[in-house]
Amino acid sequence: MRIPWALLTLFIVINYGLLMTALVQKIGARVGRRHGIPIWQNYIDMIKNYALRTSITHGVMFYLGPVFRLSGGVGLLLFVPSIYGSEMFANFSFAGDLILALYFVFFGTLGMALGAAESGHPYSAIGITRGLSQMTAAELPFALAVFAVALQYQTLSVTEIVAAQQGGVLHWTLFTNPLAVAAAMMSFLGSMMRPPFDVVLAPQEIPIGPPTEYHSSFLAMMQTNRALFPVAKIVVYMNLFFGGAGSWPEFFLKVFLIYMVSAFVGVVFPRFRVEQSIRWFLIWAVPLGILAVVLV
Amino acid sequence: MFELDRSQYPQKKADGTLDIDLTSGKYLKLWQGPQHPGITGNMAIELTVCGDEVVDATTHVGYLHRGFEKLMERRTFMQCFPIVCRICVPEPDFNEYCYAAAVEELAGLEIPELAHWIRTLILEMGRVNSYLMYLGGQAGAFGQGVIGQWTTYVRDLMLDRFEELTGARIYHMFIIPGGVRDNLPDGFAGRMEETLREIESVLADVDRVMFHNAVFKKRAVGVGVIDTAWLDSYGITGPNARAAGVAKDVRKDQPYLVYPELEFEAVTGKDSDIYTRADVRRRDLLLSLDLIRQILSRLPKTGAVMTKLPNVLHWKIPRGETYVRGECSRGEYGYYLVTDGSGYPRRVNVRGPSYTHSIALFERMVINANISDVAALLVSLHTYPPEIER
Amino acid sequence: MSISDVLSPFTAWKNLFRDPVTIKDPLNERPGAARYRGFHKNDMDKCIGCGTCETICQNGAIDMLPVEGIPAVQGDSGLRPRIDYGRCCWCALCVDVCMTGSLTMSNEYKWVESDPDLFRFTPGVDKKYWDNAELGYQRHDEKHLMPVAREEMPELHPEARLDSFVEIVQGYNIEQAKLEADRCVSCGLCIATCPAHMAIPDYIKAVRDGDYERGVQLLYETNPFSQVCGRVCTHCCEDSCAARHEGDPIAIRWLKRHIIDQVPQEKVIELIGKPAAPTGKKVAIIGAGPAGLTAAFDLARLGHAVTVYEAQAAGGGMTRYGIPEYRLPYNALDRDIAVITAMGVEIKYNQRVGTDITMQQLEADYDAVVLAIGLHQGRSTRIPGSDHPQVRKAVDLLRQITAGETIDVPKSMVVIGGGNVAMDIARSMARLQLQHYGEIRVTLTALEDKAHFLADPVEIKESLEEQINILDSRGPQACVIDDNGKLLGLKTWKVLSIFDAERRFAPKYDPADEQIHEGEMIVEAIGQMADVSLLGDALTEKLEWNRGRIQIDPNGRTSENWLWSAGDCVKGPDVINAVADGHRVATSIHRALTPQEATA
Amino acid sequence: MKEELLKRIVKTPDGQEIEIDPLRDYYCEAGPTVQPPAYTAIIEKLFNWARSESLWILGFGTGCGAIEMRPLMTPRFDAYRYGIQWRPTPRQSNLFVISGYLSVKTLKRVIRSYEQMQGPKYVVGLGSCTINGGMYWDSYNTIKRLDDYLPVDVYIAGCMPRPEALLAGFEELKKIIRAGKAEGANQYAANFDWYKANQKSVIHDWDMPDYNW
Amino acid sequence: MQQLYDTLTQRFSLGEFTRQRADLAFITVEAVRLHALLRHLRDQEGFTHLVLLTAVDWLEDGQFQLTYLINNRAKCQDLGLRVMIARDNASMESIHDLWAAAATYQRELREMFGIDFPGSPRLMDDFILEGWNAAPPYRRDFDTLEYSRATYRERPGRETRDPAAHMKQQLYGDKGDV
Repeated sequence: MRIPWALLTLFIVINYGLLMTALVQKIGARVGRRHGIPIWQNYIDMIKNYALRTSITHGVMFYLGPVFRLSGGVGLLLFVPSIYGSEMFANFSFAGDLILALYFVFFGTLGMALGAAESGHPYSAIGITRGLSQMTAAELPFALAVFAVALQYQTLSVTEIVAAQQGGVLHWTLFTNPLAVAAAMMSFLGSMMRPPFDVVLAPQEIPIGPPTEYHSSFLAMMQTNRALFPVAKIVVYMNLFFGGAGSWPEFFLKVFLIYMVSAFVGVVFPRFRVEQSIRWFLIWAVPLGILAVVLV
Repeated sequence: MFELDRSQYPQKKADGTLDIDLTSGKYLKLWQGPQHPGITGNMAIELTVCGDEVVDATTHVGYLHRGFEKLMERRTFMQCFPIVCRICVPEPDFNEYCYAAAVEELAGLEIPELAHWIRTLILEMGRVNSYLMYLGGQAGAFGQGVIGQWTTYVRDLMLDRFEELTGARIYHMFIIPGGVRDNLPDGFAGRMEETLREIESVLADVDRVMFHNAVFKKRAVGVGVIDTAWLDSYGITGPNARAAGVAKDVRKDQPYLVYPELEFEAVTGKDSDIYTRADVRRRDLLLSLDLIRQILSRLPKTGAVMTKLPNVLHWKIPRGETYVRGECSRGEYGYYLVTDGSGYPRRVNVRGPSYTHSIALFERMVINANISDVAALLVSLHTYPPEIER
Repeated sequence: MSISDVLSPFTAWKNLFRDPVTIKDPLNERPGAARYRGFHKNDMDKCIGCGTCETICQNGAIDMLPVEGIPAVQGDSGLRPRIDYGRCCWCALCVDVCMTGSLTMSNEYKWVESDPDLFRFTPGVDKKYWDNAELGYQRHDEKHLMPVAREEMPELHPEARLDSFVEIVQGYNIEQAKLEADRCVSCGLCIATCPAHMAIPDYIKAVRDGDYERGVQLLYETNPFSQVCGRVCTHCCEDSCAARHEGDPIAIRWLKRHIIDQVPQEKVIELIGKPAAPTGKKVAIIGAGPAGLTAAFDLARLGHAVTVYEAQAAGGGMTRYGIPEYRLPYNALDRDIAVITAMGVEIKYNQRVGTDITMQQLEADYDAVVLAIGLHQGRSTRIPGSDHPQVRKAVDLLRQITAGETIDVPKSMVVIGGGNVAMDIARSMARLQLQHYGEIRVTLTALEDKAHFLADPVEIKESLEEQINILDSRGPQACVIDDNGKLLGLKTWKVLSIFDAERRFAPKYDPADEQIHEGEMIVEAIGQMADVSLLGDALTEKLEWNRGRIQIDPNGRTSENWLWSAGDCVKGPDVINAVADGHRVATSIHRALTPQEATA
Repeated sequence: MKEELLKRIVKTPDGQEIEIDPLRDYYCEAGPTVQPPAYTAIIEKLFNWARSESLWILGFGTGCGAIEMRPLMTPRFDAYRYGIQWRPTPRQSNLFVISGYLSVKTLKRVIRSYEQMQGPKYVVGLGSCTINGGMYWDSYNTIKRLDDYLPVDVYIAGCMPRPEALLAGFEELKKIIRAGKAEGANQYAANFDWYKANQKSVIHDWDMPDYNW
Repeated sequence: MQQLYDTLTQRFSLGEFTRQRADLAFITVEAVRLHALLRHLRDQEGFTHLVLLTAVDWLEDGQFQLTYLINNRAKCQDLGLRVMIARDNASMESIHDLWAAAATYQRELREMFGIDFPGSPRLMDDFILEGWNAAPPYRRDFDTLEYSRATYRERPGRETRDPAAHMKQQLYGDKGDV
């Protein structure tokens, strides 16, 4: 019975992701003093991309890149609980799912690396090297924060971590372990592909990184992932640091707010060069993470 | 460990080719452009990179070549007037001014006082446009799109002023040999003042969001330094020179039009990096706003805007040659005009500042830069490809 | 770098709470500015199809094409500009240069098509949605890309000229001529209007270039009477000049005179070159006026032997005996005639055909005969008293003045007529009066009101300067003669209308408004006719006639195949028409005399 | 042709000799094929609607008109709200805006970019220059008729057309797409030889394979 | 400027001097003396800024005029040096060693006029044109309209009439011979 429910979760999350990313784009457009895309634009773009009549492939790995990427997102979503306390939307959460989640966060990028490298385009290759190195640096504080949280709650099960945070706002990890949350949120900025950490996809500096060669249904698949993956990642963050969500409205609200953090920073800053962002993670985020681990 | 290391500068052989083994696998050839968002306009850079570092760069231009200098040789002096502005798209007015001034000088025409003022006004308005475009581009090259949104918006407001004054948005075709096409429309000064205020308020925002921005500073300070020793060798003029502390400004050095009557000082900086160049341009932009105010408050209200022309259908100009220059937003803009007594120019040579900036200078300064900075470096030189190849 | 550098960028978020500045409906909410250079409009009523827009267009975007319903008439080529928006750059030079101000621009700017061939259109003819747009780029009246005012012609002041027959118009100097020639836009509307189709833009260009020798060659291609036409041509070319719409027409006549003035006569003869080898054919021409001499010139150049019979003592016909010397000095005329005789034309003066030699003789002696006798007989008003000896015909008087005969100059006189001849006689007599009596008392009455005078405006202006009393809308009723038979003056009524509803000549008068103009002499200058008595009865009988004139075919040939007729006597008075006629008959005769070429 | 594009024999480090044909190795040489609408009418209609409402412009400013693209995408005109956006790579774009004149040198890149775009793809010609040469009608370096070299769906008059005119052009293009008439890619495939012959007749330095996606 | 010319003539043999404006003059110089003169002007006289380098084709005289325009910012003076070189196998000494930017100008001149500057860097690379195989386009004997007509197809269907001829034909087309 879990499978249909998990698929329903997936369906809800994808649609929510599509609408929410459009909404956040609109909010960002407001800062630029304009209206921005229609809220349903993501759907149209996806249909359009699936509807393209031609597509070319650079081999199996090229094909699999977006598949990996998407399965990274799907996997991440499906192995952590979406709604706390709901049997239906607990997905395939299990005792060690935190480790799996950590793995899935990285999985998509790796898949992408393989696929994009297959395209043979130098921009892809440059984007990949940048992406992997920045990703590694950004994952470090997140991993440290996760350790800190795992140590704090003495469990590797996301469900249990959420359970431990119930009973009021002040029970959230945000307040019980602010250092870990700070480190994790820095990492979060780094992994959302928004300025100042989007040099991987920087159109001006190297267009446009890994997806350079992707198009039509490949791209549509990546768009699906782009709607799904941030939400999935935010679900992890929400569960670990912000007390999880008890219902869908709470879920939507929290995901939106956490997502807005990256937009809030991203809209107003330019981007770091890759070595600058790595340095930034090493100087600011990693010590915080270590401190969090040490202090727990 | 990430500091730039200029000792890696690769040596070149006598024939100009690199003295490195490109097949060694250590190097990668990379094309930026002509189809590339990090390129202003339509040009290309062929980069040889080693890791993230550029070891050699070749600019490829000519994608916008229309052969203006040749086309003008088969157009009469008046027929050249509509086509010169196309030489530089974002700031076309300098072409019109320099061409008109050169023709007037060789034909011995005196233009009315009011036309001088309106010409100066147009040139300053064009400068504002060009700088606004630059600011958006410079921030955009670092991935800060919002600045471009704001500046392009106020640039649109300025284009509205252009439209009501000249009758066109981009190619104004207004500074005609013999004067300007028309006087200011009614209530122009008031609407201009509103526009100037809007620009100023946006510039204040730009100042806060772009110039007082930790990440922007991180990217721009100390990057892309132009050595003062290069100034003469590479023919650097305009804000690029002023950011290096040399107050090169034709408006001051060899004043033309009504600049002698306006009060201003050339804007300079001293660090000569991307940040300083951007800052010099921002301050120059503010100066232009001030100059526009000065002009509007002082220009004569009535008077002729055009001198009496001979029949332009068969207008002949005696043999001669001259060079007329002006300070455009990117540096010295000049027209070298040779006439031979016929109804057609013998030769027109357009000296755009981008010509030297984006080829010789850029190729020199991009060496050892990070690939991520290449676009920003090019933008920071503020070059417009169409004026390179014409 | 400080903490404020991290925080201050966030101020950008304040825009979240401001309304976007986006234009809601840019497709409909944004008209172009009042001066916007949008799509073209063309006022069909004003456009004359001169093609100056085509000339200035550096993009080759404009074609001149005929448009249905717009015929070519004098001063309007009937062509209209068709613009290729695959070329146009909206520089508006065509608008600036437009000679009539018909071409303008709207402030509309949206035109999207899938078919690129649709972007060619004729503004004003092809209906477009912006045709009624009010705003858009328009040229200011004062802003022209060329001078619009005519270079002033140096003339004698009325005081200086009034007591003599010295030529009034001094002629341009080289600089003035260049400036005047510079104004020409070379549209060529004048060429077809000119009866002789002179290459006007080309010889004006020769003036611009200072290449007078080429100018002379161009003149002589179409007109051997450059001196004459350079002074007294009716210049219909100037009436169709494109420049006249927003300024003065080019002084084409004066420029022609300028060219011929610059080149000495021997040089002119040399430039024209030698005539063709003799053909052995002989042509007789009756009348050494412009038509006859032009035909003679052409035929002589083609190698035919030409003899001209002239009843008067000097050549030039009406140009000599009808036009006063202050307008056309005799030596100028002599120069033209000298060039013609230099081509081998023989002129027999004082040989009146009909008395000294008969038509039959000419028919027998020559291969062809041209009748170019002009209009030397004045018409009469036939009002009561018009048979009084002091009621004279203008042509007769003028002929007498030219011939140097003494005439009895009246102390006061009245001229009837509003044409150039009336002005000529009035002004000539005024000069004589001044010479004889020291004062001028000439009254000129005309049926027409001042706006519709047949005379050149400049003639009227000069007449007024010369103290001629011009009275318009006066219909002559009778010559007032006292009991002693002495002429007292002319009685006129006010004219109410000249033509009836069907445009027939039927003047209506107001008898209440009667005036008597004092005059010892009355001169009738209301038109001339040909004296065809020389033909003899037999020939007159044989020829076909058309309303009092000899019937001719388009080439000037009469119903008798040896006889051609040309000039005023068949076409009415006009020098340049006479010249054109002369060419026409010459061509026709040449073809008739060399039939093998005609079929070739 | 450039030296690096010529066929050559390369000796590998282990002594093997292999032949390299860069044109064949770097590009795919298979020509384009006509891709008719593949689905039932109603689905094709939906797809056409989606295609029309999601116009991704290739960010290649080929000529002067590119300068009016920036106002188009910024607050004043905000084309994003019409489903229009810029893409930095031809792979992801389906609308090519030829912003004015094309020099021969650029034409070559334009063809390459166009061929890399995935069908259905559309071309909009901006301004006089794309229609009949515009003001560069006598230039030795610019083409005159864009439709000789690429199938063009919509032309916009002007020099240069204002952003509003551009928007009007895009609206027109949307109509054409929705009507199922924007088959430029198929037209290109169907008349491939003709287009190639035209392209080759002006691009003297033809060092590309015939089709280079 | 006259003063400068006078001091220069003491050291170099110079040709015609044209004073165009108070701050702009042109001097004709022999090709062989140019390099030394430029170096002198740059190092001694303060003309440190190479404004432009371009050529004028005097086809009738069989010569190219090379114009080196240099600027003395301190004194606000511009000096144009005219060098006349033969049009056939045109070649000129390179000045890229004096101003690095000159190499670009020389590349353009090589491509657009066919003037050779031996030793100038990357001289033979394509600069603006690509695959060009006609005469150098800036030469006067290259007719751009003709080339364009022959190379690029025009949209058919254009025709035009001369107003004068059209009127003659319309008004007098079948009447008379003249």
